[in-house]
Amino acid sequence: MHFAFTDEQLALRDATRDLLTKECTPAHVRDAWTNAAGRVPGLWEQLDAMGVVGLLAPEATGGLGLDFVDLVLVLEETGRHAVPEPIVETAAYGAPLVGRAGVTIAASEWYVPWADSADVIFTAAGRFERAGVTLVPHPSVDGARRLFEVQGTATAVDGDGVLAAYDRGVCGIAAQQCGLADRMLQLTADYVRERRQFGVPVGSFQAVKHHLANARIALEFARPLVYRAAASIAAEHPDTSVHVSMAKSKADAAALQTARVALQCHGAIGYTTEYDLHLYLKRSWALARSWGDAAFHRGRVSRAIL
Amino acid sequence: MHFAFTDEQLALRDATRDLLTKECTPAHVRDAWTNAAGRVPGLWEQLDAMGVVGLLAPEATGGLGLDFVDLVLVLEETGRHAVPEPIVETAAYGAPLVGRAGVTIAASEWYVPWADSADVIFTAAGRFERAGVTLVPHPSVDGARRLFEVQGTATAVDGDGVLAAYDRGVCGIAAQQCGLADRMLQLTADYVRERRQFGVPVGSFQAVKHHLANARIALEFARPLVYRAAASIAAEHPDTSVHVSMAKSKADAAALQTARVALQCHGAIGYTTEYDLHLYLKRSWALARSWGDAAFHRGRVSRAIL
Amino acid sequence: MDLSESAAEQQFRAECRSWLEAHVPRPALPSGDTRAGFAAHLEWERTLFDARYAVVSWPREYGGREASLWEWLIFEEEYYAAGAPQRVTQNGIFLLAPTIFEFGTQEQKDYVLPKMAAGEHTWCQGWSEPNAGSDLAGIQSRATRDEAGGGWRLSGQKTWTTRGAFCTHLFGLFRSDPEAERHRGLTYFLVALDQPGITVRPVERLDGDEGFAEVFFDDVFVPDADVLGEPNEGWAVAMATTGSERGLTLRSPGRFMATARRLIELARTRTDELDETRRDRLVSAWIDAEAYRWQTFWTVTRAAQGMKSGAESSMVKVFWSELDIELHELALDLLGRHAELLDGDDAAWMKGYEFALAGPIYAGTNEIQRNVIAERVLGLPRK
Amino acid sequence: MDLSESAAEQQFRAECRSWLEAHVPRPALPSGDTRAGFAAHLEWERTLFDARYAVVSWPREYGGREASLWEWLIFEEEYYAAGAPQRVTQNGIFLLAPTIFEFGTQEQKDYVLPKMAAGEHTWCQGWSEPNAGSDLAGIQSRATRDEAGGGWRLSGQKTWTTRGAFCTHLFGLFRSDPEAERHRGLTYFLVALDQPGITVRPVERLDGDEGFAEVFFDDVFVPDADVLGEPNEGWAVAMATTGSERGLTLRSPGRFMATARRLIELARTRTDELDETRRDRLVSAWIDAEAYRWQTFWTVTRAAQGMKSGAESSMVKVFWSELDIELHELALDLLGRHAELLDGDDAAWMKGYEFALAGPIYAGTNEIQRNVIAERVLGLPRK
Repeated sequence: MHFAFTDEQLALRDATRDLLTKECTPAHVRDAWTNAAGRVPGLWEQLDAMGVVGLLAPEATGGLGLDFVDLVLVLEETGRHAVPEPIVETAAYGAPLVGRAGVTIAASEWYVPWADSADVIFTAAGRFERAGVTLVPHPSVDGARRLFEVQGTATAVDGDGVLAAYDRGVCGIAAQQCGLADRMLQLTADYVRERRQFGVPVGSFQAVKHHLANARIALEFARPLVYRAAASIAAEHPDTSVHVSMAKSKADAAALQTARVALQCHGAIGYTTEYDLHLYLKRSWALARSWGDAAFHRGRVSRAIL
Repeated sequence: MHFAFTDEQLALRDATRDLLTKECTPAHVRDAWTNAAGRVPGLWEQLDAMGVVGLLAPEATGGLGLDFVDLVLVLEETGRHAVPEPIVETAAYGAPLVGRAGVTIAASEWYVPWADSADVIFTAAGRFERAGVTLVPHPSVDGARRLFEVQGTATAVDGDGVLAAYDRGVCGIAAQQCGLADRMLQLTADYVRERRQFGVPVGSFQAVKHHLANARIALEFARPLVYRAAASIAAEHPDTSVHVSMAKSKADAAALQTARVALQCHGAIGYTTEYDLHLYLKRSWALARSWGDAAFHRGRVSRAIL
Repeated sequence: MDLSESAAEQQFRAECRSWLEAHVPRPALPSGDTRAGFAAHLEWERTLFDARYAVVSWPREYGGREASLWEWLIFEEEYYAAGAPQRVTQNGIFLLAPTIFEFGTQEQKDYVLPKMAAGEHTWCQGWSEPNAGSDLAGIQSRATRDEAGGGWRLSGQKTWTTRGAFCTHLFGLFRSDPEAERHRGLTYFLVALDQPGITVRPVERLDGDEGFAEVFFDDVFVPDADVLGEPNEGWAVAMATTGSERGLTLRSPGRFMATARRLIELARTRTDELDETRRDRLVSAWIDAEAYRWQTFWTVTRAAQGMKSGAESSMVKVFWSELDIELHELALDLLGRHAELLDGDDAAWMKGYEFALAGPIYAGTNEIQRNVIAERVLGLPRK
Repeated sequence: MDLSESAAEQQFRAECRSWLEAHVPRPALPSGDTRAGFAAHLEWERTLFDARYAVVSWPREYGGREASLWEWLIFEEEYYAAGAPQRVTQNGIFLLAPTIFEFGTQEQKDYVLPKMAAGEHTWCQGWSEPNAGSDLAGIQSRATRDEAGGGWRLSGQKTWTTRGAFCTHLFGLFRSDPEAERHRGLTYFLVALDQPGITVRPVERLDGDEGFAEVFFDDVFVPDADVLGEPNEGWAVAMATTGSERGLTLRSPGRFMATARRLIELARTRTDELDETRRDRLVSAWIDAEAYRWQTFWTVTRAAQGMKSGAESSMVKVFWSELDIELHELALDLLGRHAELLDGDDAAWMKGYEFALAGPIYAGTNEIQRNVIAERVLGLPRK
């Protein structure tokens, strides 16, 4: 039993974090709210060049042929930086499904984010080639998630493959939720250390301390479930779906709780779009109800244990 | 629309409170844990002499012929003082059912408190005369609630009468939960004002303040539902059962939340039986799961609104 | 105790209902927190005013009907049940007006109230500053005496001013005696925003509307006639207002009963998402809305008997703000993958959720309210 | 990352399981927090010791098997899965022993540890005092120097001493330098309770057991040999212990996994009470127990890599104490009207609930823990 990441895995996480800290700043994310593509120009190519986009794809196809444990920390970083790219859809869900690197993939049960910039699209209906579909746009509360309904003829996809892909996608979203929760906590802790009211830092009030401590606890106990689910995916554990659902339900809860207290501890400034917090808040709201919400995933666990 | 009690109703409450403050002290309740009858010697007679036991019974039978609005504040006081007597069972549930005063009544779906000192016993099976039954005792976590299973032959009781009686009983328990919550809050507020740690009163810590403030809020919004349910009973409102169920579910929640924070804010001393808090804690635990718990009563409301 | 409505009250309810059915704009107006929506809302306010429904509880000479607290609650229930628009005039009507009635001169009443009721003058609140949020007494904006002009000169910055970009007037506190201790030395001013020296910068809110504004004052003259209450007594005057903001007047039960009813309708259309757990949450939220309604009736009866309510208003504020969030959160859970959409009818729930999230923050954070409850209701030590 | 058990670990698990199946007393022993139950438990402790299961992670010379942290966790999982009795020796083994290993002299190790492992000496904790609960540094019990005797004389009162009425020895802090600032001037003593000057008064706990005691010291002599660590350095020594009390060693995941499994069994027998809402709570509680287990594995891996864990132990303590309450509260809700009964097999749930309620209070209240998390993990300012 050894429940930790290798130095290589940590190094890849750090490299991803360094890249995103420079190339996916809040300013970049804001730009994606308004620019034509709804993405960060050039970022996808850089992530691809690092190999993270095709991390799970076979080496023969230009991928790295690594496993989900290698990927999960990378996806957590994409959450931390609210990356407005189909990285979970491509790197976690799709690449192994299409069996090769170099394909940009969008996927969702119904409303598909970034479908307009994907080569291949997966929905509940099946697989679509971008060329052959009509996309009906829908605005999301998260301006950096352009949603589309996909109209066209789908080709069926092998069921087992899709279930495994779905579990990878769910685990990827759970990892992003952990990254988002961590970012919102950091942002808030930094703010309440500086912000003064009644002559003292707001962060010195016990109520603020306890709000943030509770959110931090939620994250502390969500993360290991996400890493464990990642290991189950990599090891093709028979209970992978259950482990993934535990991870998503706790990661969603941690992210939503953190979003709530982060806003509360900021006060009015967190309630303006000029401040960065809302970029992460809205992403966590959207992800919590994508790929099955916590109630849906507790239902999957329920059927396994009761 | 006038949602307040009359001076007479408040005077009766105050008289009851004065009596119980003298004759049903924590020492009296402790005695009921261990004495033969499991009750407070003489207290029943004094309550009866005040008229509260037969308050709803027809005047012709020695009752006061008053209505449930006159009774509800009295029952709240019996909760505040953790009165170990079948007052809800007799005054609220039974007296109108048997149609006269002067009868001591015990009642419960299954485990019947104080059945050994009742003249008439009601259970899910129907009505029993004390003379004709065998009582199988069961210890309760609340030592001042002696429970009994009733064995014998029951006579059926008119269904509508029983439903109305049940609603009166539930509302009476809800009123007692409000009294218990208030008592636990008071006890705790008094303690944290005096108890000092780190050189200051424990009650000056924001975490303690917020625990108790939340409990106080729960009580603030439970009480009006109890009084409203009492009015519906008195007016034979067609939705009485729904109003009563709303009252029980909120009163239970307020009492359980208060019990939890009262113990937490006391710390270890509240965890000893030498200190009085446990007398009220345990009563609130027991009542929360008597006469239908909050989930059961939300179910009754659910069927009415959904 | 009599929980039935009098014949007169029933008739008033019937009148309100039929008038609202006939006049509530369909389709719903755009958000009143945008420039276009604000204008549309002012038309509606005018319609209300002409029918004497703008300020039912006010004296007739100011456009009201001298309605009782009960009638006001009935109007509110019917107003929100009818799905009528938010009141863009509410900060004037519910926050400033009570203070004017209590502290205003006859001239101020005669000038301010009718125009406010008619929506001719729209009032925004000038409390918060960059360094005075929860800590209202931290106000730094200055009012310096101008003897020659017979008034004061205001300088400084107000922030988080709701609808400040669209309103014509602002009421707020300025520090008129820099020497005095925090709560002292503040004066309550009524200020027209269309004057030299005032700059208003719209600020976008979480929901994307420009519902906030920063208001900058650079040596703005205000005559003595526009001081509300005594100079340097502004704190006491303002507290009356924040009291009503937290308490009864700002959030009548009708709002939450209406939201709860809409939520039940939504639940009926979302049976796939309506598992037992959510059904139970829905029932709990409904019961809470009922509890809020009956606690209000309880308080109103006491008020009608002339009893003053104090720190209870803090309990009320915490309760409705959390109820409002739970109602909307539950709606989003029922909407599931549709929750994040900003198009379609259901998008109102996300916007409502974003609005609800402000509840525990403004009008004194819920953390401050809980301190007040512990100290004033339960008697716990401040330090 | 490899989440599978090694062959050796699997074999150790199998050994533990079969031995426990063969030896765990049936029916369950009476509560170890009563005099009679305590005696019965000591027999069981002796059985464990003879089979080298009393202190698996200790060195062989003290009765252990030098088990790894992983093996210890495996033993704990099997121990609680088998429904084996609570460990009445746990405060010695889990709270004092780690401190002895870290700070004890060779003589202290050789004398204290084997007798502790064998249950021959039973140790209770002497931290709290009437005026030193959460505020441990408020300790007032005094230790005055006795040069002639070559030791110290203890006077004062300790309280909330778990099983103090049945134990043979006490470890605790006394103020040896009244001049020194709060956290300084404390000394850590090991005291035999069968001496003149010591009075032990049993105190009844919420659940009716005499599980607490007050211990009075009147000029009790303790030789220098029974000082743990340096005189006046007791605070640092004690903190090591409270760390382990909060953290890993006191509450292994096996306990909560076992409770969660029993809860699922209960739920299967209480289908009338098992509505969807409770099913959902049950699933959440199960997931939390799993989360606790995997967070522990995460921490243990770091420990095995030689990383020290600090304030994380505060997060662990808050989490397990709230999980324990939720597990038992849910059981009581499933038991419904049977929940209050103190007879029958299900009565264990109420007793367990009462015990669980102590979790957020002892070993540093959860309020204190949250302060620690905010300050040490999130870096918020103390004042």
